[in-house]
Amino acid sequence: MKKIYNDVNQMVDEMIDGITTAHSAFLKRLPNTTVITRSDVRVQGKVGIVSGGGSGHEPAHAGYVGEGMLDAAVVGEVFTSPTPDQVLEALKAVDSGAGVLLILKNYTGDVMNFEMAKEMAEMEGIKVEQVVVNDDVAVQDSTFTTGRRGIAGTVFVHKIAGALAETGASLEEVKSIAEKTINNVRSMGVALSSCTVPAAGKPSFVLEDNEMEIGIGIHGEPGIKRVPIENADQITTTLLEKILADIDYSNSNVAVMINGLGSTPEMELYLVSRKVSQLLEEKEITIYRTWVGEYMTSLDMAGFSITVLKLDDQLKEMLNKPSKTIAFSN
Amino acid sequence: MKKIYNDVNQMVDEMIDGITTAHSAFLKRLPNTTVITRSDVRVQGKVGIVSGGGSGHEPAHAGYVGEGMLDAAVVGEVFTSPTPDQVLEALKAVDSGAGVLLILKNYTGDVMNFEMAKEMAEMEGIKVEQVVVNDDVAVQDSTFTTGRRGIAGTVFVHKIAGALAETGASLEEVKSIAEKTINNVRSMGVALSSCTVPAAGKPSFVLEDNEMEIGIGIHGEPGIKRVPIENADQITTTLLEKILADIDYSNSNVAVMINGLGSTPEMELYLVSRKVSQLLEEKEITIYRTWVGEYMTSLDMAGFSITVLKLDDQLKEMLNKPSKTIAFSN
Amino acid sequence: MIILTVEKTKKWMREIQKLMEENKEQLTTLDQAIGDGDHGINMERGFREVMLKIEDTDYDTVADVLKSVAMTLTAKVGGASGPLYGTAFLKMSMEMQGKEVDETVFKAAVKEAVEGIKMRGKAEMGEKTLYDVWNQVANFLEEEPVEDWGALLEVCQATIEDTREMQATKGRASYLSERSKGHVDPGSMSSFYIFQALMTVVETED
Amino acid sequence: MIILTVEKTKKWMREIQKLMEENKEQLTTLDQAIGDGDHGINMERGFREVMLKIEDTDYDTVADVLKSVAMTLTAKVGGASGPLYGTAFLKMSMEMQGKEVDETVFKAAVKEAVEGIKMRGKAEMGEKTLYDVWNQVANFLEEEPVEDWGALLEVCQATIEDTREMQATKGRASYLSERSKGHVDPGSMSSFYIFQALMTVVETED
Ligand SMILES: Nc1ncnc2c1ncn2[C@@H]1O[C@H](COP(=O)(O)OP(=O)(O)O)[C@@H](O)[C@H]1O
Ligand SMILES: Nc1ncnc2c1ncn2[C@@H]1O[C@H](COP(=O)(O)OP(=O)(O)O)[C@@H](O)[C@H]1O
Ligand SMILES: [Mg+2]
Ligand SMILES: [Mg+2]
Ligand SMILES: [Mg+2]
Ligand SMILES: [Mg+2]
Repeated sequence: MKKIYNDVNQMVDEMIDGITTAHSAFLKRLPNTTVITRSDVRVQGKVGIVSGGGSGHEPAHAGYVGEGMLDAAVVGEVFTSPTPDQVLEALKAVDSGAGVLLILKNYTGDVMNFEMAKEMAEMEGIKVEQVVVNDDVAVQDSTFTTGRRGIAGTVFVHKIAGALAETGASLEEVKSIAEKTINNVRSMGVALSSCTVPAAGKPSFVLEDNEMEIGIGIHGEPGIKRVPIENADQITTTLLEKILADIDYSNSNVAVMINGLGSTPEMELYLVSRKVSQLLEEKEITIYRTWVGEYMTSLDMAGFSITVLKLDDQLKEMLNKPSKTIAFSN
Repeated sequence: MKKIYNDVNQMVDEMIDGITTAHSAFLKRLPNTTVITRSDVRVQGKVGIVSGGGSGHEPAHAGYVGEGMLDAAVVGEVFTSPTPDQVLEALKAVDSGAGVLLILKNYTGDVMNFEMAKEMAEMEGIKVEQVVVNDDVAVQDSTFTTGRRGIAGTVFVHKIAGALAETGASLEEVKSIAEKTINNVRSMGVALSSCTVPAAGKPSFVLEDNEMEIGIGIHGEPGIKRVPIENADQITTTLLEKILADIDYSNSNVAVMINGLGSTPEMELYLVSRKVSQLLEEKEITIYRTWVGEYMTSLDMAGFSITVLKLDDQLKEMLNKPSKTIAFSN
Repeated sequence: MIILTVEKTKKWMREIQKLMEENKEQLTTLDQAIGDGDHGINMERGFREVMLKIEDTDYDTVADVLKSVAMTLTAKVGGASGPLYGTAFLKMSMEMQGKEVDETVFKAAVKEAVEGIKMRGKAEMGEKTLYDVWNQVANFLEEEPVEDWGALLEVCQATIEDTREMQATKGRASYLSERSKGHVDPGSMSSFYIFQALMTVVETED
Repeated sequence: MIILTVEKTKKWMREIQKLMEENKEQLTTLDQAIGDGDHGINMERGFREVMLKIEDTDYDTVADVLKSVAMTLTAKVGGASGPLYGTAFLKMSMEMQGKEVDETVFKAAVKEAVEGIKMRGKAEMGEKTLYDVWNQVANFLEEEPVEDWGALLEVCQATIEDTREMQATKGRASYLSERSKGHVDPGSMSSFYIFQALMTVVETED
């Protein structure tokens, strides 16, 4: 896969400049950092919300910075958690005294780097809470292992926590709604082709023409199993059944996200969305709202993930609040 | 390139169902047609706006249907203009008596099919005007040939005409602002890889690992020339210079769109955006607003296009008006 | 001599369908070289739909069959070829209205079809489009009796070959300017199959 | 016997940098098999930055050098390996504070590093991570004098080999469950290079 870049070691830095220049109306880069914040950062009295992670998942996470969602995104190298000093800069920039919620995805690297930053920030007197998203049902949940990883469901956590924070809620309230969202969101993905990390220069794995990788994450790590490729309805059914088996969705209202991993055309994503609607209707689960598009990608990987979030009235209200960001506007 | 589908001949039909089901809050499908309209279609007193074309360009065109933009999109087979009867259905559905503006891209197929529909609609007493977008500077402009084709600049025409129509302007006024937009918008693209039409099952063309295709359209048709691949800044400079040479942008304010063709990661698009900003600043052309993302794709093609629209106060005002669509929200 | 009857016209369409199906990939490959790679797909879909429509319908006249063909192609093909072939068959149908299709009527009908394509596509001879083939067929028929179908097909083939070195100025291939040279025009090739099918039909005894 | 001086420590880092650069692709390939394919890139970047930082800086003590190393790795690597190696070198530095680095101090420092990795990564022996290698090195040093560096490297290599058939329960490879078996752990391999570089340095005369 050919890439468009100048110097592979400067790609992330130039991307950050590109993002903050293109959207200077509401985003800015903290000088000499890899932190992107709202241009009106440090909103008085508001709990700050910071997320981030390796790059290569665009529009995540900078695409969710803005009114009603994140206050800052900390950008790491491709597929590599950002370092504690950068996260610390973000925490310092957004805290207006009301404290900051860190939203991270459950990867060892992210957890360690963000926790180090949290400790440093607390030493500087900033109140920091953190929540860890782990929505990927492809991975076995267990306290003896790293546990599940966080994937596209994270976007709902950003939206909902961000919306509540905007109302002036306390750090505890914002943390609690983020945790409620995490407890009620499940996802699973499939890859039809690998991604290529620019600095690696070769695909992370190789799939034959008739193969797909079920239970893929968002870092080009291998999935759960490799199987012959099936049709859209079959793949969708496989993923959705695994999601629905994980928590009790019966009679509930849900938000659905069909997330493209990078190079799967929207046309194909909508075939998936169509089947998800049919299956949920059969099971008498009511779709409250659906998002279809690229929200949490894996560079140029072909494939998609399905996310289903079980809603209550509070979550519905927050999902529908206004947000002004690059990739999630209400 | 592997594809996610059920029956290749049903892909477009299932996609339309997928789109209108996922976004039933504001979109619907006209029964037994390939027409997607606003769910509140036939807005009283408002000039209707209809666009469309072959599919494979998603989010175009259904992604631009909604308040403040299109009233209907007519969907054809992959890369194939929709047929006149379908366009006619759209015209009939949206006309509230104020007339309808047809926005089409300059392809022989689109022009012939839409013109046939226009004739039929006029026989049924509907006032129809049409504008033809031809923003691609890669193609030589000439009255003896088909002329230039329409690519991503079309999205700005949708936005601006749609915004003015929403204010209750007359068909003549809406047509005239659409034409002004067309006269002031230029684009050019590059491909790093071909797309694969699902029913064809093989790539439309083959590029070697070190090659790119300059002046690509959005249908997998070959571009203007095949050259060794260059770095992000160089490619961007080549395309932008061709655009800037075509009309006089000096001292003007512009809107910029960096449009991904399908499988190019956003990270790479932002490197392009960064360089465009630098080059325009050097030339003292002021960027009023920038859009970066996938707006007019070519299935799973890798590559991008740059669009530059020269603005006056009226165009600025219309660009900033609210719009509620899948892919272009203000 | 009667050239087309209702039955023969249906058979003509059946033969076209067969040829389009068999040559779907070839037409698509030709269109990939200088177009968007859907011409075979479009033709196969169009004539499949035509057969679905006409196979079990009763028609009184050849004109009625061809009108059905024209409407179906127009409504099911799209792209550039849909309106062009739709117009061609519609014009033929109009010319045949109320007449038996003998040599004179047939020739007049083809001439009308050619005018229709020209009007619809704003095409001229030598622009590397299917108009080239239809125009040469009409010219041939103006001079020759309709008996020598082999010669007519040779005219088609020579015209297709002529399109190879042309620079396209109409249709999608025109975007390529110079680079459109070196490939034959896909629409000219599908037009050839239309006349080849016709030959098979008129040369077989009922 | 003095094991590390300021100069030797710098040389150690230089050797690590060389090995990480040379083996960048190997480490990345290992990480592609059961992780996300960036471990070589991370290590190469990290130690390149370390050298940029320490090469031309004057340090009074080994502890100072290693503190710089730790801060740089923590700030420039990210991912899982950044905090882990950052912590390892920071703990070593803390243990060496105000001391000459002889055998006893060195052994105590490695032990501290191992504790640091364990604390930071919540790792246990046998979870298929770089902790395995560090832990085995510490165990070896507890029994043996530091002279036999060849034997120490053999311990590393055996441990790397042991990770091959393990099922990962920590780090990114744990997402693969069963499928993580059959590949050695990339972090264990980069840890090997760290000790290999150390051997080169301590075995050369100044
Ligand atoms: N203006 C025109 N006049 C006559 N024939 C044309 C014209 N434009 C295109 N064609 C014919 O249509 C063919 C392409 O048809 P097709 O691929 O089905 O449609 P599209 O170009 O819309 O994809 C060309 O090969 C050419 O023969
Ligand atoms: N919890 C942990 N404890 C100890 N080592 C770990 C842990 N998690 C991961 N590692 C080590 O880190 C290595 C991966 O590092 P690297 O690829 O740079 O980071 P990432 O996994 O974030 O991409 C693994 O091979 C493993 O040895
Ligand atoms: Mg990583
Ligand atoms: Mg076409
Ligand atoms: Mg075509
Ligand atoms: Mg890794």
